[in-house]
Amino acid sequence: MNLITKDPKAQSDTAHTGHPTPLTYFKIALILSITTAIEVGVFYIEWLGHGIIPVLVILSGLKFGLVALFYMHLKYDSPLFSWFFFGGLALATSVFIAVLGLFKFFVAQ
Amino acid sequence: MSLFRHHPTRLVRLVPLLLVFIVAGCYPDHPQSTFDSTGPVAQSQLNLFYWIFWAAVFVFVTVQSALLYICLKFRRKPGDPDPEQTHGHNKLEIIWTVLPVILLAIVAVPTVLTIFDNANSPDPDGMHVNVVAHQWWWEFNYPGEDVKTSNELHIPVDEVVNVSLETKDVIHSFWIPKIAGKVDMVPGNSNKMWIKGEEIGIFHGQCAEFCGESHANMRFQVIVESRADFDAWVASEREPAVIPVEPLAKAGLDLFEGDAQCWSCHKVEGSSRSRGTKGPNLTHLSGRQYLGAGIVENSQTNLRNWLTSPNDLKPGNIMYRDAAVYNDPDKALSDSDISALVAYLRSLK
Amino acid sequence: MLEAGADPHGENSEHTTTGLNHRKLLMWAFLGSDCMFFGTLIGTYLVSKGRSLVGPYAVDVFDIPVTSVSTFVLLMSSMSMVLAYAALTRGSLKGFRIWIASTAIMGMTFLSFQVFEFYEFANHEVHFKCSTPISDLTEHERTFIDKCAGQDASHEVEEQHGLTPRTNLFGTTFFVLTGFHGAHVTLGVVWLLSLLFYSFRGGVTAKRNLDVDLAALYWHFVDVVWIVIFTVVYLFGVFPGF
Amino acid sequence: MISLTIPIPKRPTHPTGIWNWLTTIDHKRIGILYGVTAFILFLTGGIEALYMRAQLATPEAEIVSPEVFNQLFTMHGTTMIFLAIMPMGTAFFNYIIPLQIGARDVAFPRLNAFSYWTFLAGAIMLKSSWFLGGAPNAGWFGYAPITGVPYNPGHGIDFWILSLQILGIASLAAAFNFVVTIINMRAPGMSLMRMPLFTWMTFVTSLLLILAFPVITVALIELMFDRFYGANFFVPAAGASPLLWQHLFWIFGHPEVYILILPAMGIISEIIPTFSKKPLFGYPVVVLSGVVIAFMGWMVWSHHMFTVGLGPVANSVFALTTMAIAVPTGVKIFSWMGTMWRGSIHFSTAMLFSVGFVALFIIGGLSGVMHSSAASDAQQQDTYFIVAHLHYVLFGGSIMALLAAVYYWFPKITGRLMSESIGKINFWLTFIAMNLTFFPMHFTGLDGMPRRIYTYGTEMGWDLWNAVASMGAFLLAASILVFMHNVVRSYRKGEISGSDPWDGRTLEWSISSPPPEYNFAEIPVVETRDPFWAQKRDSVATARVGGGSGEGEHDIHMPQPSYWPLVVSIGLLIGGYGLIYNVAVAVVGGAIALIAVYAWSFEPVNEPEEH
Ligand code: HEA
Ligand code: HEA
Ligand code: HEC
Ligand code: CUA
Ligand SMILES: [Cu+2]
Repeated sequence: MNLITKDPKAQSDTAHTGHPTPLTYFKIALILSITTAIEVGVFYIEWLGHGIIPVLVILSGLKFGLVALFYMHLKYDSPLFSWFFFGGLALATSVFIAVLGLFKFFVAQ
Repeated sequence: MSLFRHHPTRLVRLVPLLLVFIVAGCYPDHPQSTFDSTGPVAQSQLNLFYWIFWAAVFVFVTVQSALLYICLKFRRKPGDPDPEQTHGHNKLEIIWTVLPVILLAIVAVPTVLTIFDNANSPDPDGMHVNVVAHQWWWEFNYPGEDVKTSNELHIPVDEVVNVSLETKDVIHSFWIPKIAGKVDMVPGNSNKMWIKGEEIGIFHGQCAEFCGESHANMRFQVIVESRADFDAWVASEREPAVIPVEPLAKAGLDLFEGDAQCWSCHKVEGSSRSRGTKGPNLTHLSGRQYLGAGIVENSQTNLRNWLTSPNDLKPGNIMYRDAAVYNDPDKALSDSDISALVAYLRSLK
Repeated sequence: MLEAGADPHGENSEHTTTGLNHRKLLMWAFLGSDCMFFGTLIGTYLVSKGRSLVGPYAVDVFDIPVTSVSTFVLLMSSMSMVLAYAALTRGSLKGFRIWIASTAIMGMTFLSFQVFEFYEFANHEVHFKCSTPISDLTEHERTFIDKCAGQDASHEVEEQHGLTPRTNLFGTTFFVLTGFHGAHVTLGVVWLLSLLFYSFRGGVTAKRNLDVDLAALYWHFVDVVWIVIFTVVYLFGVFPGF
Repeated sequence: MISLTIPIPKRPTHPTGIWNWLTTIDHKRIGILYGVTAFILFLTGGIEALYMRAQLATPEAEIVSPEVFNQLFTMHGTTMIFLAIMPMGTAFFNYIIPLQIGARDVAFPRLNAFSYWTFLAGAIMLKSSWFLGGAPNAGWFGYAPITGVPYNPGHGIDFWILSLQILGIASLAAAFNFVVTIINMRAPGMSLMRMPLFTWMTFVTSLLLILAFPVITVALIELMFDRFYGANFFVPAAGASPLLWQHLFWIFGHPEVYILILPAMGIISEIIPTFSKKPLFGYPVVVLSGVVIAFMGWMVWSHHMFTVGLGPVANSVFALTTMAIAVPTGVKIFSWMGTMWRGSIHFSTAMLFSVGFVALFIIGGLSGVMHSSAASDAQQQDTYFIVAHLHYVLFGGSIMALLAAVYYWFPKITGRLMSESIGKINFWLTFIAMNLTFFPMHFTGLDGMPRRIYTYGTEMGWDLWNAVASMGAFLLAASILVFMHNVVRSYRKGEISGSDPWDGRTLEWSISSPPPEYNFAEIPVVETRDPFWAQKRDSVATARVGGGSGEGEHDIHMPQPSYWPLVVSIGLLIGGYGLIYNVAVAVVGGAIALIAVYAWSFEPVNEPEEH
């Protein structure tokens, strides 16, 4: 519960210590580009078959996480923000996975 | 509160009154009462209901009497000091978390068992009926018996009937309160259920999902009969319609297959003309007890009323909406036309 | 969007219970909520997947290389956005302007790709030679096979058969999902450009970098949503048998 | 930049009168606006109900046509849920929350005003459908495909879709506002676990709202595309599954019913301790159970779909998750009883309504548990048994609690007490009439009476209990009239209440009634739960709450009124009608809204001061 209480480190605006530098941002961008390239590349590897699905899910999850943590600086910000965002995300994901399950989406026809 | 201030016991007298009320609510003799089941599905649902009902009564009586007791006991009297400021009681809180869990487990187990019991037909290879719902009538097809009929479901007693449920337009729900709880008919999604009637008689069915203007008037009859009667019915249903000889009825037939354009929506087996599917199959119309999906008795007058102004019997119905004889004044039926049509339809035994 | 924007003395950020800024909190709550929004749209898309009765289907219209490029552009716009914010925080207004302008431009590039793509889909053509073995044709192309009747093998079938939201369930769910994403991007571009113009009027300063921070959060969110859409809709979309 | 190039009208400055109400951003005034509007809409929903009850009082009655009947129950359900209970809840959030947490306003005062005006726009839009060719007629959950153009070519459904979208924007705006307000504007020392229960439940409700509304928004957008542009989302002929609508609706819909009940539970959790003179029993557990209810509310939606053919596994799972909700709810009920236990209970009208809430909600909850047993629900679903359940939880629950809240906070809002003697009549009449109306519906439901039927034959045997229910409904109308009488009478000449008529426990009672515009002359410092009580009883020596002396008043800067929220809402309203009748008008509406948003963005909360 202490997430919502006053935490001096969580001062929103400027002047964090350990804030990432533009270099970090470049590095992240590099990783993002490479991951996208891999995704598209993997896509053309035919022998992966259905194995492609988890690979793609993991890779795009990685990209998602990097943008959220670094570009949206959730990593450096108040955990409350992460709760809001990942809470919404987790709820959306689980509810709609359940819906898909109810529509027999995961059952091979 | 003042009524009971000096006589808390008076309240106790209300309890039997309440019970009378509750019991008064279950009228087994009413046509759609769920308290008078005549089939195993409805029976299992009723048993489950009673089980939960008594659990609920138990919770109701304990909790409400505790509440009442507290209200009467701890009323403020003038000059009372502040009560002790207690903040909670761990043990108590655990108890009243765990007790409901136990109680719920007691209802959950039979619930799950019944769900699974009712899901699968005990005799999947038995008889089949395909029910197709339309705004606001029912089509009953018996693939095994090669019978197609509407608005009246005949089933043999004590036999499992596998029902598949479909709809031609919006969502409807197939419900025979005394035989089985409802299952919906969803477009693009065929549902299954099974029923079994254990008592000979006529039972009411009802569309239970709101489906438009005449949802209230979307009913049907279920005729549970002995195997012999059922076979006889099947045999007669299989017969094509009789060609009338009586002149008025013959005139009716001509109209039916001619200017009145009834043929465009209605099917009459044996006729090369009347092959419509927009309306109910009329081959053996006069064999039915009710008219217009269980709305009125199938009598000469009612049939006449129906043809004169379908909208009065069944607001919004598709026949009234779409048939030329009703929406085009030039084509309207005269009284004598109607007499002829009635004569013809009455001949469709 | 810039509600309370302007609290000229930046008081809000100082007097809150948590020390967090009101507007930033609002933004994050909004993004959490928007997850449900896109979750519903993507859920709809997936539920409807494979239910279309007529083509064209995803395999017929998608052009993965093209979309990969636009995806890449959007990803890079996220980087330039974060650099714009970093520049402003450092006090470099010039850097801020350069980066935010390039973000907006990349956003617009992405949108042009999308417009192009929508146009292409809507004017999709079925195009194959009658000599092509049937097994090499897509399901949709096969519905045109009778055009080869009576023609010799070198005959080419060419039919205009576009995909619109009305064509089939795939069209409906695809266009509305990506369309709403596009609408988010459009709003974002407008927001970024407003900030850019505003900066020329002295409205954007290092002290008030929160205005930019909020726009940036929104922008990145739009980006991560696209990451999901790209994988789930595009890549999975053309993957056979999925 | 538009705003900088076009002349901006001067900021509104009217201290009183109609312009003040139109441009106010004071949370208390907005609360009053919300409350009064919602109550009027409640009356319209009630009148719709009375029409239905008149029609159903006797078999084969012909008071309204079937088509009108269908419009009546659709509008009744939609009105009561979206235009009555939700905004009445919002009214109290607005008025009370800042007072309870020791704040001078909400976090985004103009967003708050915007929320109200947008709500009003949505209400006008929905209600106007009665006069513009027919109200929506597909039930409050509007199952596809009966909402599709082929089955419903008129404009009714369009009104329903667009007004719900507009109302959704209003609700979301309010919910975001309260989330931020409650997290960020608590008085120093008011940690989460010192927050009053009503504040807590508002917080939880707002979170539910911001997560649930996007789902219905998307569903409505999809339906809108189907209807307006010939898309295929819910068109079975194109292969779509109409069940998707049901899932989306109930994914929203079930959390929605907790959005309706959690504020009520919050209200009860304020009133019962006050009138028992004891702190809430098991505070942490009551808070937790509220959170758990909200969380579990996401896992049960398919219990509205037990009969659509999801299969035994899904039905079992949803039956179990649904039953599980009885546990945290029970914890709340028992904790309220624990609060009263050994208390010194004063049965003021507010307390009577609260105890009435508990008693009736138990009945509604128990019938809910009966529904949750999927197999036996097959006999109940879409019958009057459901109608009974939903009115026990909604009327017996939400409305009773809201009435309690009016009696409880009226003195704070107006400075006058409501008449207790009329109040007692009001309560007993409501309580009896409510049971008379809705209890018989259990009977008719189990007796096989489907819901949403405009008529029934006398051979069905439902005459008696329908007649009783209808009598009850008119008696209920009488009780509402008594309530209205009491409000009006007390507002004019009720006894002056003073700031703390009930010996209250929370901060709102520490300031004068009605509170000054700035609420707290000095922001209180909170060191315990029930801070005001603690201060009065001196158990915490250092607690310094309240004041209201008005000293230093001149240093308090309250946000200033603004035109823009109103203008944005007007733009939305015009846009809504435009989408139905004429796209050009929609564009104009959109443009008005957009320009106003810009103007709003560049308008400072306070005009820069001239030092
Ligand atoms: C305020 C609104 C509200 C609330 C709080 C609830 C609460 C609950 N509801 Fe209700 N519900 C509605 C509003 C609400 N509902 C509406 C509007 C509909 C109809 C929608 C429509 O079709 O139009 C509906 C329909 C509905 C259905 C669908 C029926 C159908 O259509 O077939 C079901 C099925 O499971 C259900 C279940 C429950 C349950 C289990 C609870 C539980 O949360 C109740 C928990 C409470 C208690 C159980 C009482 C107190 C507890 C104790 C005293 C502890 C001990 C108890 C036990 C051990 C049992 N509800
Ligand atoms: C908060 C929710 C709420 C509330 C408070 C109510 C209140 C009432 N409801 Fe409602 N009801 C619903 C929510 C609610 N309902 C919902 C969600 C449905 C399902 C809809 C659907 O199927 O889609 C429903 C359905 C529903 C039905 C079933 C319709 C059907 O299935 O065919 C019925 C039937 O009796 C009914 C009756 C009543 C009655 C008599 C009241 C009474 O309590 C009303 C009491 C109020 C008044 C009587 C108003 C007082 C008015 C005056 C005093 C007049 C004063 C006049 C002037 C000053 C001009 N309701
Ligand atoms: C546009 C199509 C259409 C036309 C033309 C039409 N009907 Fe019908 N008819 C229907 C439909 C649909 C129903 C079912 C109405 C309902 O119950 O909602 C029906 C029902 C009936 C019934 C009652 C059937 C039953 O099972 O109870 C009779 C009898 C009937 N029609 C006779 C006629 C006659 C005679 C004509 C010609 C004058 C005619 N119909 C023309 C569509 C049509
Ligand atoms: Cu068919 Cu209701
Ligand atoms: Cu529910």
